[in-house]
Amino acid sequence: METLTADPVWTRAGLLLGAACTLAMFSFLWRENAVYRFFEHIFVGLGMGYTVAITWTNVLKPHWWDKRIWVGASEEVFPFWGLLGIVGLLWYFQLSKNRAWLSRIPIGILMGSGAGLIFRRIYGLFFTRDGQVTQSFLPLLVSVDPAAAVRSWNLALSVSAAGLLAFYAHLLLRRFRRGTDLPAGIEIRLAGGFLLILICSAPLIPRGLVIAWDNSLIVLTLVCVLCYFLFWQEARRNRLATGAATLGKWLLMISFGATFGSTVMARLSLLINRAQYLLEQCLHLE
Amino acid sequence: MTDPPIQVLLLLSILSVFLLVFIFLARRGVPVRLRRIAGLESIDEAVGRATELGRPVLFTTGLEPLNSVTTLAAIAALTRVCRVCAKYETRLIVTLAEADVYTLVKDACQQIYAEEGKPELYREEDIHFLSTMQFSYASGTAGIMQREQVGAAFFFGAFAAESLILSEAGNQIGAIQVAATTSSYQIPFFVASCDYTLIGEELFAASAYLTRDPAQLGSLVGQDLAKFAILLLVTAGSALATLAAVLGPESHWVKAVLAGLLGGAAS
Amino acid sequence: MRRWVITFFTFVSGLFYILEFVLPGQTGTGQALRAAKPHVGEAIMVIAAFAVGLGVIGVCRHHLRKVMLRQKGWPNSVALLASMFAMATFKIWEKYDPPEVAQRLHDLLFLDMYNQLTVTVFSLLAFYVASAAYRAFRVRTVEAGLMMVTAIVVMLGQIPLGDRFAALLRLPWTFTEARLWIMSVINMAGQRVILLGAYVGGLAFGIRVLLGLNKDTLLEKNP
Amino acid sequence: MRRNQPRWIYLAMGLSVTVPFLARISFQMPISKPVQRTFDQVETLARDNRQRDHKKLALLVADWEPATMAEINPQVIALLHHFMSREIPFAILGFRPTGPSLAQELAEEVARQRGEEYGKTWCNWGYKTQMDTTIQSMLSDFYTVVREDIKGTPIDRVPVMADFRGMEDVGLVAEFTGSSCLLQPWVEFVHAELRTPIVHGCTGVMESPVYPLLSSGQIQGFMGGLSGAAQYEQLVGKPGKGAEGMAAQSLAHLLVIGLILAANIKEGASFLRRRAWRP
Repeated sequence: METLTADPVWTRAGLLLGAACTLAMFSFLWRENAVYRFFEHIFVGLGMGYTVAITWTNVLKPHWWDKRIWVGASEEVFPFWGLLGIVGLLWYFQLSKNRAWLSRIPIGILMGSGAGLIFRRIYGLFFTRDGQVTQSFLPLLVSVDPAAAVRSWNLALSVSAAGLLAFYAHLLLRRFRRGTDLPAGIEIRLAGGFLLILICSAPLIPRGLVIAWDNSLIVLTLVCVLCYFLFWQEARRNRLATGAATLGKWLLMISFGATFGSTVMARLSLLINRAQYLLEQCLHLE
Repeated sequence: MTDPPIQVLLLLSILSVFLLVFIFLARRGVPVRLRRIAGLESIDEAVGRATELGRPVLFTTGLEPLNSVTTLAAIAALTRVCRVCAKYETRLIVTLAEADVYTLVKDACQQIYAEEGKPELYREEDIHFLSTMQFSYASGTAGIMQREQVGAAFFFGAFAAESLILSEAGNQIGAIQVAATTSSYQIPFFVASCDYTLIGEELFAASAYLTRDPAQLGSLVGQDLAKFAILLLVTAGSALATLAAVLGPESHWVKAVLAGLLGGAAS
Repeated sequence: MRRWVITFFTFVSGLFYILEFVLPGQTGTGQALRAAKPHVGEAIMVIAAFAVGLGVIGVCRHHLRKVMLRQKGWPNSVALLASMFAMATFKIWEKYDPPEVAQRLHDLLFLDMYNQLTVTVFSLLAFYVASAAYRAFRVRTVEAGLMMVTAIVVMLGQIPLGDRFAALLRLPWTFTEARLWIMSVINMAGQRVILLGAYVGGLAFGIRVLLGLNKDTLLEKNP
Repeated sequence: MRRNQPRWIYLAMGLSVTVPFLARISFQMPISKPVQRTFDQVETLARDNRQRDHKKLALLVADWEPATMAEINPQVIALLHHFMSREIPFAILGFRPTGPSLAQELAEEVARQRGEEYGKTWCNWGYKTQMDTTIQSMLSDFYTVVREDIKGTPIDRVPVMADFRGMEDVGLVAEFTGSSCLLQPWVEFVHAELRTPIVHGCTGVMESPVYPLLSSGQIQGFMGGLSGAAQYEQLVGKPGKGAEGMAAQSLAHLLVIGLILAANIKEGASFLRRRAWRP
């Protein structure tokens, strides 16, 4: 496979086809139409054909087919060649009505290996030296550079203030709609109490240390969001747990807001790429 | 390959024992009660609203085929919606993106209508297998929603980028919308545009609640305990870390405990 | 009986990896298991690869029927099948020193058609984001409100204009900083819990799989 | 007008991404910490390699598909420029069918500009299935899992692989993907076992789930979406598609924010008006 040199005829044909595909897909914005459907089918066909080819050339051929001549011939004996083929072909019993359960055997082998590996995966992700749980053992007090502390304090305070404002706006809105006054829930008292404790305990802290706002917020979020994802009724008996769960839901929403923002960037990037392609490569507006 | 420290093995086996014990307890018939899930209770409300307006209800199960856990959980929710619809005599439209899901859903719906004593209300032409192609499926569903002016829409299952197309269509016609998905990066879009959203694992909890499958219910409780154990671990760990910071460099014993917690990993 | 056979295979392949993890690897059985691991892994890789034909057969059945019966949209099915076989042929041929034309055609199909089609299909979403932003994203609850405010801060933090905007408003921080803070504190902790939930759920699912406690629709459909 | 309302919005969207290209506006991006750390990690590898007899490879894990090409390609191009300018040999591997071919395409493109060639600078290990078990096997015995390169040459005959013994000779894993959960096995198996530094490139959508891994130190840095690419291009000094797109990105972002605000203000105003008129 040599790298091909650019050839104007082929390049032009490629660009023309590419532009046609792009425009056909964009026509969907006007309404769903026949041209769009035609190109969509081609798209699915190409994707499937590609996957089949690459699976053969990169996996089945080198790891299975090429080995049939090796049986007993070299030290890298792979005696299960035939057996493996049989197990692999069991997949295709899915197409039969009465023997479909046989296709559960390869699925079972794959699922079983995944299930067995989950222990190692949990260890590797959560409990090694820099694991997720291990790294959540955060000190709530640290000695830090005062300037940085002030900065993070500013941010934490702005965000908490924004949260409180949002909550009161919500109360006001509900009052408008329902005509009733709702008392502040336990969750707001919990959040306020937590902030108050942190602020009031400031003078009690030994010299040279400050509250690690970020760490405190991280631990608070971890605990509250975990409480939200508890489903057993017994775990919700406690009012504190219920409050923590509601607060957890709010914190989770902030996290989803972040996802929302970055998703917008992702979607726009794709469109920008199309604009680049059409304007620069196809129309040469450069 | 290095060996994992004994503390981690111990912790993992404790977590597994939690799960095993509760799965078997639940299979033995020990009752398990789950907390209130707001989105689940809204099913009756949403179908009721559609009935009042005299408009049909739409349900869709997402992109994944039958072997995905998420789709199975969605089908469990569909059985509930179907039952409520049969009770209220409201028309139910289902759109699907996988052929194997289609056969299962068709049989299930027919059976539920029969069980509720209204087999004549079941209409096979209201269960659509649209396309396995993401955008055809999405635009097909959105088209049906607009043509039929559905009063309530349920999006349960695994969704990808088409979440927005679906929920925007529902918004346009003023349908009450309930979504449930485990695709965490689609949740924000559902939250922004639907009336109720079941977040992540809530879908599995809902499915366990609706199917009353003891293995699922038991493992939910086991998972709760496992998560709670980890919560305690994190709290203890950060309390120790704080203590170490307060005591300063002389706090050898705190550091030793912290290090011992996960087999030298946490130093 | 069938259930037992399937559970047996599942359990054995799971047990291999569990024992390999738990047993000390320097001696005895642990050492043997570790030595066998690459071969087991290779076998599993091959088994997984065999599934690739299923999708093809499904698609062929569905679309061939459409073409035979001249159902609505059958020319699309012809296009799908043709493009599938063309792509597969040229991709496999690529490995065996094909003539230049074949390679050019491969590039045409893969680079100029497949890639462009995929990117464009997904770029349609940008338009939907914009129209949904106007038509669907209403702040109805405090949760949605929190989400929207965060989203706007994050969005302003990822464009170069955002920081100029912050300077204009004389905010004590830039939006880039605010974005990084939200991302690495609250978002980080929230995502950590989601990760934790997913893995604990995975553990529970894994245990149910190994013991054969999951409901299996396929088995129940064909008893 | 109301029926065509989405089409007006589509038009505004289309204009907001095309106009900046025609007007040729460009911006400097502030470099964010995760991107800076990615850059520093590559520099560290280059420095360490200079002191070693056997150079360690960088492993480019190509798990992206054409759907996310728009965001990932600029990141990979910038990173490849960085690898080649620091003479870091690298290998490509993927667990998504199209990934290795897309990466190969980009590598050939960058190599052409820099006068490098396949085999001497990099090697493509190709596509593999079953990610988790395969990575496990690679850790035990690399040559069982990778037998030949993408062109069918036995792997030990590719010059760049001459000194390669196994995964311990990988000095950096650079994972690029558009789907979630493809990064985690590298952390759980490779980083946990060999402490290999990992850097990551992902689409904007997948950015927020990466932060837990970054803050725990399980990955050393990452670049997210087009803005990450633009920043890396700036660091490497090779402005490309990423930097070019940032002006359009800004305008389109403002449009989306404006639409959200407008909708909510409109809603709020009509809500208040309805209330005011009600007796």
